[in-house]
Amino acid sequence: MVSFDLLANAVVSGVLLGGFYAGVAAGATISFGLLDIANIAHPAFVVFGAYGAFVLGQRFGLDPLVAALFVVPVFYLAGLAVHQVYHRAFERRGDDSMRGLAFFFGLMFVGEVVLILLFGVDYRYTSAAYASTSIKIGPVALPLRQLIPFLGALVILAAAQLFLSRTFIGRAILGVAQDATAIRLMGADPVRLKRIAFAISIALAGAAGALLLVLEPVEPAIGREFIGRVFAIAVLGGMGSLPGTWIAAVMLGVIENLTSIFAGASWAPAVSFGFLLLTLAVRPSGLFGR
Amino acid sequence: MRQKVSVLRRLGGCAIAVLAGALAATSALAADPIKIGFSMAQSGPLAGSGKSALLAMKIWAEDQNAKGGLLGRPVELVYYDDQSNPANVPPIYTKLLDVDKVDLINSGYATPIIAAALPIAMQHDMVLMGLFGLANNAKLNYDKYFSMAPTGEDPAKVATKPFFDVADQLVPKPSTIAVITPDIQFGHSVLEGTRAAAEARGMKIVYDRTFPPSMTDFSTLVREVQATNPDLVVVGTQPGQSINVARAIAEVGLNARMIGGSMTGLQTTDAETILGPQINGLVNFAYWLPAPKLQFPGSMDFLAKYQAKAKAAGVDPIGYYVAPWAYADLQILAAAVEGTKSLEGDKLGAFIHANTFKTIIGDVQFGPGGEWAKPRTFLIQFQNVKSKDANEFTGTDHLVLVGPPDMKTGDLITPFDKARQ
Amino acid sequence: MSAFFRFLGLAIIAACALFAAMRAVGNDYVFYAGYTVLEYVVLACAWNILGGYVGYVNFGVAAFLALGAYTGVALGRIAPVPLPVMMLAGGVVAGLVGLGTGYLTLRLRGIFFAIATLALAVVLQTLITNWDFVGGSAGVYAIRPKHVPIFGSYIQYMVFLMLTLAVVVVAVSRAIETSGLGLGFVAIRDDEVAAEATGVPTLRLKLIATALSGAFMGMAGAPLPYYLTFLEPSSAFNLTYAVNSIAMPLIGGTTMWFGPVLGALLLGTAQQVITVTISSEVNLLIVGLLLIGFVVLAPQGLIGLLGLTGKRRSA
Amino acid sequence: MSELPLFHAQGLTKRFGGFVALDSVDFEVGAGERVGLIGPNGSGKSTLVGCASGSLRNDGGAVWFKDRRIDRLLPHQRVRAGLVRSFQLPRPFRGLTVAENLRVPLVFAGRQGRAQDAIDDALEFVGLAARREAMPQDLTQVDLRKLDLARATVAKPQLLFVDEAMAGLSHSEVDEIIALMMRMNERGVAIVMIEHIMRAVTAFSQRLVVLVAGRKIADGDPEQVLANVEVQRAYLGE
Repeated sequence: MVSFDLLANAVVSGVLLGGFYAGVAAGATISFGLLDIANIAHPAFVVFGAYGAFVLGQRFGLDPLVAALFVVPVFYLAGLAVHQVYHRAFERRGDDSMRGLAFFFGLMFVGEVVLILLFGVDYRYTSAAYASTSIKIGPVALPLRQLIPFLGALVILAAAQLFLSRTFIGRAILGVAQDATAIRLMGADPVRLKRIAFAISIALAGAAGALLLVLEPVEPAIGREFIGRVFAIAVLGGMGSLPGTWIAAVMLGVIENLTSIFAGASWAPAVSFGFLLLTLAVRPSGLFGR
Repeated sequence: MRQKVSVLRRLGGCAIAVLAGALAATSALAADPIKIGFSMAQSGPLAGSGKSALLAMKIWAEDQNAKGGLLGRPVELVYYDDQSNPANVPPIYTKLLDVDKVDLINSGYATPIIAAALPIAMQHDMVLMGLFGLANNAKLNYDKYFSMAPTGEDPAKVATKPFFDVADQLVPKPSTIAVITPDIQFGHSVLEGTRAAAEARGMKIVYDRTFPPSMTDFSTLVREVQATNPDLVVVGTQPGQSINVARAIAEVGLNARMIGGSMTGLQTTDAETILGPQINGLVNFAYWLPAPKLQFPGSMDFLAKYQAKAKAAGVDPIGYYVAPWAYADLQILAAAVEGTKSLEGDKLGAFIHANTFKTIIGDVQFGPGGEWAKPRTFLIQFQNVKSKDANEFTGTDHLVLVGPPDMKTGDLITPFDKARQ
Repeated sequence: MSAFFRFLGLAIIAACALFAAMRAVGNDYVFYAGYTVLEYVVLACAWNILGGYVGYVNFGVAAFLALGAYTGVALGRIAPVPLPVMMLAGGVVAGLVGLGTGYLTLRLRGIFFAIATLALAVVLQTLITNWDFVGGSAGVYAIRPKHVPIFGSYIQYMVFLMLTLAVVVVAVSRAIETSGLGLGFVAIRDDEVAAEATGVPTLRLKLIATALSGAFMGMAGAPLPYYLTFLEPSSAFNLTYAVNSIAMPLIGGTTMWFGPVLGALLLGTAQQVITVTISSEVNLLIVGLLLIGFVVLAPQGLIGLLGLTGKRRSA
Repeated sequence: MSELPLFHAQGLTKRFGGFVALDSVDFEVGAGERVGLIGPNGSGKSTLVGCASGSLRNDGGAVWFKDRRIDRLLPHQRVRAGLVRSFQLPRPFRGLTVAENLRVPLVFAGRQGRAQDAIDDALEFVGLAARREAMPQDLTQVDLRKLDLARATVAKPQLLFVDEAMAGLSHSEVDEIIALMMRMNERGVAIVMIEHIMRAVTAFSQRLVVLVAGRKIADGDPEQVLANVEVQRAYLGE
């Protein structure tokens, strides 16, 4: 019943989709995995990014990929501001877990409503022409609207990984994640490093948003669909490892597609979330734990 | 708190009354207004249609007041946002009835919202018109419920009927069917209807796996369908899904002799302009379109008024889907009030059961269960759409009525690949 | 113990007075709106047993509520059982699921637990959606009887049951606060490792909290099908329940029962009023802004601002 | 030690991944004894406390307490049996008053009886009676240490592991804590003191145990142990 063509296409499509999920989860891997900030509004920031790219497209005719270049710095600044509030209100008081979560939960809701007030609940989509073309390699189809987000997400992850492993600030951020006192002894301000890292995570969300606009039409509440996936990926990927994030995301994408083929799509969410629940219960350090 | 609220309401009421007075220059309408209350989704997933319906109802109120109101009294609409959440509906209707003391009620948009309002209407013996509800009254059998959806007693069958009526004309006869539907009530009913139709025609269903409502990427699912190589593909989807499924169909290059059927949301300008030429070839149900044979007295006037106001109101600019029905819905209620010279539910209900009503979407007559006595749905095919411009989707040039036969404005292009070019 | 019964007595008197007042107003709107507010009183207090006292955030409130609702539906399909029995059954099922979830995930750090509850909601929704016996994706009708003895209308009966449940939840919450159990909860919330090292059986206490919290949410969910008449998975698993059930205790204050009650009464009532006045998206905006405002500026919530936190304060 | 010791670990082994934190360590404590446990950073002292108190699970060996094998018991069960610990940094329950902090072990690990008396007694004993209604955030560093010690001992345990209770305290404060621990010991509590401050260790210990790189390299009379060449080389620097 399941032909080779179908299987091949399902796997390829799962890889492409998973690669995009990795882009969405990259920021969360940094904020949640490295900084211990459970920003459940992360997917909402991705949606804001998508709307940012949409507006730039409408007003100035910018392609989403070009728009991303403008979205990223703005989101970086927004990230600095959000962390400022978060740090003052929660981190410094040592009270970050519950109220911090609620803070981001509230942020997600406020953001959604503001988007609804500004844009309504209708679906918005890029007018970029490549979004409706596909290329074919043998029996396998590669729609550009999936391929471009996949490649874009790879660029995002690679850039973030290079930054973390090759630059002084990047390595200091990794250091802060391990041991804040050691960093303080080295003369760096851990709060400042965390702020930069958090701002980067939000900037990555903005970039992923532009990719989302290429992948599919967006509406204000669409971010909710990603919350579970994003954290599943961050946890499965081993909390703070970007290569692990990519592998976990691609695995999830492929698993969802294969579930769809073999059991029916309606079981896909249960399988991926069930997988997360099991991982949390059995191996909380993730599949690729540090 | 209560006091404050009522002051606010009265202020709002004054504003509306002033407006109504200005419109009806020959204002002999000093009388107390007749208040019509309802909930309508202005936020949440149903808001797109909800806002469109609300604008239509406001236009009806203006028209009615310009004609001198109802029973010599002006009409006033009292409505609250149910946020697309049925849990908000019971308090809204009791507020309307017990506190605002509205004279008539109407329903919000779609099945779950109507279901939550129905028991309250029953408790107050009020007439309730249900806007686009599917079989809401099947279990309750309330004698004063009337459905403003042309789907009849058995919506599951009707939803796919025009599709199969057209498919029956194909030569040679199609023999296999695939169904693409989500795991929600709507999808379930499409599936049921398709199974019944297939059984009646001796066709074989080769694919009927449902997908979760949150799903956004359909390429794999569409490939699964392609692998079964069906003659017909019935697609029963909700707004966001319809766009994504249509795109996956275009990308994968799915081919069959007919594809589509029950793709809600493709009637909206938004969805049509997102898809552009990718929409070509899809067939879909339609409840009403401004086709020559479907232009009734008032239809085109209404559309003109609606389209003039749509942009400012931020709602669907073309408005062929829910808006005329929301208007017609109130036309029927008003005709019953005028016909009985009464606001009593029992009299209104009996009158609506007994009569046929002329509305902007045609003649309407209800059967014993409150559904349309004779279901009336159409099948259109998107043909020769060249761009993503909204103008492509006005009129019936590219929205071609292909069934039922006596209503046709053009021929079905089949197989699907041929329409794709 | 006598203090407990005095409190219970006062709570029952307050509830009776409230019910009498609602009847005196004499219209159904008070009951329909009141039902929703009371439902949130129960949900907020139930959430607070785990979230406020023990410090574990449950994002899956809707899942437990839906479990109660669907247990009722399933029972109703087997035999015509009265609503209170459905509530008890819903409580038992949701409590057991709470226990199971807790057992699977409570060894996790707090944030992971929160994410696990989110995942649980998705898994449960998928299961219910695929379970045709309770209507599945097609939804299910629950038609309420037009009249019930004593109360007259069914909504009054539902309000009475919800009010009773609210009294029970509040009494249990207060009993926890004044007992050793509550002391252990606070110890876990403040420092789980230190609590263990002080002899607190942390896992067992957390399981008690998840089971109790889940059970009360399930009980609150059982009447939902009758309130809505038509129940679909998407209305039962509505995220609004989670948002409100978290926002209400945090706005009211999480350290004692009065916080979630106050939060639910104020926010729940405000939402009802806004729905029929401003009536737009602004409704949700206000919840979100209040939530953010309170967690940032007033971490002790309203009871902190009012100086009602009592002896045990939050850190 | 002629009779069975109060606490007895045999061949205790603990690994973290490939790293062996404790390598087959034998360790015992007699009833009422005062033992000093020293070693360089990373030598396995805190791991030993963790395995003894139950916050860590040993990979090899066995732990007995009062004739009972306890190395599969949960931490709180060991506390009830009478084995408690304190932490490197004070870890009060910040949402509870000083007196309520002491109530926690009494409720969950205490003997039945007058909790109020036990609290009063313990507060009096450590010198925090005047601060019974204070919140932990209002206490000084040394008072927080005292609170930790009071909370650990209020339910009358027989064995207490004190993990570096004196780091960051002034000279006179260190003396204060040593005196307090001596008095606790006089009341019959055996105490294992893990400490870097040698002055405190020598003043307090009746017996000294040295861990280096997860192995026990010396165990005995403090003066003899400190004179041991191996100890001096490995621990006190070459």
